[in-house]
Amino acid sequence: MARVVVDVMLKPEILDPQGEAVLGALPRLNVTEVASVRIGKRVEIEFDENARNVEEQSRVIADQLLANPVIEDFTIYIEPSPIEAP
Amino acid sequence: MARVVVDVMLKPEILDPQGEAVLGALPRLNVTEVASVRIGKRVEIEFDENARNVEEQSRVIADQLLANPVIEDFTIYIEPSPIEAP
Amino acid sequence: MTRELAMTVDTVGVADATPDEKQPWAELGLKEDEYERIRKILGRRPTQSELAMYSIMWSEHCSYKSSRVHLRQFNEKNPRTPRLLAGIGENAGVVAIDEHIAVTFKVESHNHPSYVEPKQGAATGVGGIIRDIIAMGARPIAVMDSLRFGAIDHPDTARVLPGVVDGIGHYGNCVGLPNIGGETYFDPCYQGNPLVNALSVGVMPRSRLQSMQASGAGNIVILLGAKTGRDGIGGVSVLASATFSESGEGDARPSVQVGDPFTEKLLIEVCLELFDAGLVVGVQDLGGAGLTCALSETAAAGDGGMHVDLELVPLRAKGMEPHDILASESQERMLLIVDPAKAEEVLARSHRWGLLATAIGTVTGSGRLVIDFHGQTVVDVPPKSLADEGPVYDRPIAEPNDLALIAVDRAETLPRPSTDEEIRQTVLDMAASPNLCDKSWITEQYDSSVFGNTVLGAPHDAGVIRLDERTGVGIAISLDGNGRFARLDPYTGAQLALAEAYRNVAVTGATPIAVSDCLNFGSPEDPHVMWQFERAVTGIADGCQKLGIPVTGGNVSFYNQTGRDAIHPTPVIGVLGVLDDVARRIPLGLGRTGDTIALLGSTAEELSGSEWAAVKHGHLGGVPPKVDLDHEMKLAELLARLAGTEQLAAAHDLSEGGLAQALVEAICHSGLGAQILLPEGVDPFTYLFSESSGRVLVVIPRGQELAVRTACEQRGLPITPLGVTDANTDGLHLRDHFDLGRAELEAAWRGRIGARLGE
Amino acid sequence: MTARVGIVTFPGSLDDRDAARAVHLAGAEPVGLWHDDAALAGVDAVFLPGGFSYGDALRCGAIARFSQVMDAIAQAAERGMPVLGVCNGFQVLCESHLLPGALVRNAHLRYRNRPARLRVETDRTAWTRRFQAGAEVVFPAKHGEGRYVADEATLDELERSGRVVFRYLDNPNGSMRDIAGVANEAGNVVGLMPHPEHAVEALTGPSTDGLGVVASVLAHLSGAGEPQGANR
Ligand SMILES: Nc1ncnc2c1ncn2[C@@H]1O[C@H](COP(=O)(O)OP(=O)(O)O)[C@@H](O)[C@H]1O
Ligand SMILES: [Mg+2]
Repeated sequence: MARVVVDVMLKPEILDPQGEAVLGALPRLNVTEVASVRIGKRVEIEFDENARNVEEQSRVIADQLLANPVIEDFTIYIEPSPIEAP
Repeated sequence: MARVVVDVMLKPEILDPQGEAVLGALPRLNVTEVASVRIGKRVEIEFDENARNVEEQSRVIADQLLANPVIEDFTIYIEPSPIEAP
Repeated sequence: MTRELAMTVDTVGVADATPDEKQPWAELGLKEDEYERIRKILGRRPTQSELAMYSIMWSEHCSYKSSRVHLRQFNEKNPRTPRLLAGIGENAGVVAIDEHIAVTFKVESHNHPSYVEPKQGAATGVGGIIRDIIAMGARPIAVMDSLRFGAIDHPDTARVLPGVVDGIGHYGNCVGLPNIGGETYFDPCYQGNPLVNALSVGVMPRSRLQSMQASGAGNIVILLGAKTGRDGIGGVSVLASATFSESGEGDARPSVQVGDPFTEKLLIEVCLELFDAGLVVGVQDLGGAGLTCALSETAAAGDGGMHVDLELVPLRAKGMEPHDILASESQERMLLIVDPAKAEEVLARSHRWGLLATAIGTVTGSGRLVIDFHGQTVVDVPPKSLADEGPVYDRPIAEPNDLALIAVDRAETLPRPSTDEEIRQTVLDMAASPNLCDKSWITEQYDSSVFGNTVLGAPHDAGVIRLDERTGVGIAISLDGNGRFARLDPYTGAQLALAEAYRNVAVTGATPIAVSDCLNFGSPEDPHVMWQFERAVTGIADGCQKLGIPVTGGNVSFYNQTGRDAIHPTPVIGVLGVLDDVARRIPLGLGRTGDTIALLGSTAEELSGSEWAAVKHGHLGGVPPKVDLDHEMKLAELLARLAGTEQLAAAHDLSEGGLAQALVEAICHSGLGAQILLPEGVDPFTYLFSESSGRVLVVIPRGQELAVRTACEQRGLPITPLGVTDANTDGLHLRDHFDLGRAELEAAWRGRIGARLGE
Repeated sequence: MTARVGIVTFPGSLDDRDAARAVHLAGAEPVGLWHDDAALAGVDAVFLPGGFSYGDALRCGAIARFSQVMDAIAQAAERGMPVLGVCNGFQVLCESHLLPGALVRNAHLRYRNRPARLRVETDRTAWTRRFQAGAEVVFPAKHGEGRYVADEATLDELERSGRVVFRYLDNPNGSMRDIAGVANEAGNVVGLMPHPEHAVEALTGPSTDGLGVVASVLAHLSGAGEPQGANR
């Protein structure tokens, strides 16, 4: 069963108010040495056992659905299938 | 400058309505071999150059601010600092 | 790891063969005699699944075992009215509005889950009450919320309040229901036990009223909506720690329920479509206690039995055992009973909306509820023993020892502001206090206009919704409670809440017709709490009898206490009223410049339990204000009459904070100022801050003063002219005493909640 | 013959009835369209109402974009059919790339419901030609993700070509350049966050300004002359 992770982050030039809010709250936790916080999405996709073209399909999903190119960038990680147990 | 990534995902037993909705939409992209989609947060934290206790501080941030322990789990990745340029 | 089914499933056969197997009934919250009764009903030990079902259905939450003996009063004392089409015992009460339209409404608590996980707890509270409305055959058309938190400055309030508001807003907004009002209070007694009570109201053609009966042998049982997961397993009966499986596998903690308003929206549309097409014989929502409750209640309400194949239930989690499936509180599910000839169409229409629908069983003539799991019988019980024949306790009752002492500690003896400047400052301080300040930080997070029928929403005394665009007929609803008054005297306190909700509805010009209530109390095992409960229920029942409006349903929430500290007894009352034409509703505000401001009702020196005593002295003692329900009835009749003849430009109920606060709110809600001259001889402080019941601030259009005065005199209702509205007056001008400019007033009143929460 | 305005229902659409009421009150005939419809039932214009289509999973409007009816709408829009997207409908139009830019989380991170004062910036669109350019209107704005963003070049281009249709007078969400609504190049496709369909009756709305939006498209469809403020 192939597992794919797609990370979707706002483009650097787009304001991320959520990240800013977290950054602003850090001093209350006595954390003062942080320069920036950005918050995006992590999408975990599990393909069926026998799925084909996992990479290609992941690209389609990420490109057309998971990320909006106007505001977001994405990265795809395909986790290697675990080796079958003997 | 240390870069830390915190992934925050709903616990496996918790319903993820977003993931379900995305799963339901995949057939319209002609993607039919996906078993599950889960959507969480990816948080990128950049610490200051000389920040100390990055790991410990990241844990505090994740635990107290980024994740809701009642419904979410988190994982912390500390990206190795790049080797100083000569 | 896959497990051998036969090894783990506790079937009826296994139960027969192993009568002495030790069972965790105590951990599931059952008493020894209750467990023995189950054995007697079944003639053997229960299977694991049966034990789970009994423990859930016989829990306080589902069986009302501590409250039932008292709640009977509602039925005994309820006035007979042809309007009441369905009452206590149904998912929600239904009242006729005219010959075509009926309305159903109910208020329910989701207190504990909202403390554990504020956002999801509150969201699923809204989701649950909406499904009760659907189950009656109605389209939900609005929600309201009554909220109580600990002190606003307490750090945990900053966690709980924003989460709760986010949850209510998220769910209501996404499912497309306007939020038309509610209440928000802060009091340290709710610190570890915040109260989240949600109300929903729905409308239907009278002919669409649905029943929860699983009748007609051969009919199909269909589960509609979300997949079943491990949500809230065990939550209903023992919110604590008991685990059903002794294998020690998995997480024994009940997991939090997460709501999905999108699926709920589909449920609404699909159910209404199915009802309209006449495809449904019976329907029941799944809420607390999930399938266990829905199966046993529908089977018990029907005329036969039911057979269910549990493995057909679509699951979201792996490895769920039969008792898990039965106990799961996964949200957004409904159970339908359908004629087999129509089952295909039901499934097809559901799928058209993208909603899961699965036939999981049939109605039988066996008189038993039989549940199989992969062909093995895990449950075989008489359904009424689960749904209707749970234990009933007449718990000991004792008046709290401190009550006599508290009664003599009257707020009327507290030091008061005496100079004009001190009173002026008190007006400002009160306006800025958490319970009286502007709540728009909260209400702006709620959609109020979706559906396009909201005539009045927050901050009005009651929400008003148009039901029929052609005729203009509509309803008004208000939700009110006052824990402090109820702490001082639960009987009077409950009636004060009833009177306030009743008056709030009347203030819009509507005629009150029905009641729903949510009774929030401490532990029923504490005789003092039980005494409070009995007094409050009696107060409501007597009050409704007097007012001639029936209690149509409601909800009881016990165990709102931390250690030995219970919350104030907090009955929250919802009153529903009818307006023949919503265009005639009376709004909040000050009307037009030159209109007359007057006060209906009379003011006594009643400061005990008041907001002033709490804000300025942290004091709670004495006896609450008097209630006069005869007066309230006359007042309501008058207001409806004046609304019908358009003889009032605006009106506002006086409650917490008294006349001063009512003026502040009317001014802040209008562009005008108010020139006020207090009646001769009154003590300004008392007149401004007393919380005497039965009073309404009214604004009378120019030229109508005499007619209104005459109408009051005819009814023996006191009316006192107080002044005029004026475009050239800046804020409040209290002649001979002080001026309070609009800017200063608004600065005090607005923006407080966000500021206090650190935003 | 009265104009027929199609109103799309996606699973999760909420304001479809309200849009139908607005269309009706303004004198046109509302026609229900289903997300799965492959054709547009011969309507003259399309209204994409607000709501939470598909639960707003991922991003608002992201999934609705893939419905059959959106293919048909995109083709019709190409041929000049007037299309209006309100709130979620606006988000769907941006996600479908029928309008430029995107709508992201409000800068203050909360859902907020307030009447919004807007300036109608242009009468040169199918949905605003009955307004005076520069007129002020009040529509309820209620959303959690209504902050309009686009890159600077796009924003400049929108300004230059007069495609900023509505602008907030008190920006409620941090939208770039106070933009509340935009149009495509041809002016037949318009999207805005605030809700004209909730401003059509004095009894229930903050104004009745929303009627002008439907009146505009009726004027547009009947080919009734130039925009009212064309001589500005
Ligand atoms: N405080 C109350 N006042 C009147 N009726 C009540 C009250 N509490 C519960 N009821 C009625 O008892 C019945 C069972 O309540 P409940 O278990 O909350 O219903 P549900 O099964 O829909 O959750 C309902 O008809 C409800 O209206
Ligand atoms: Mg119910």
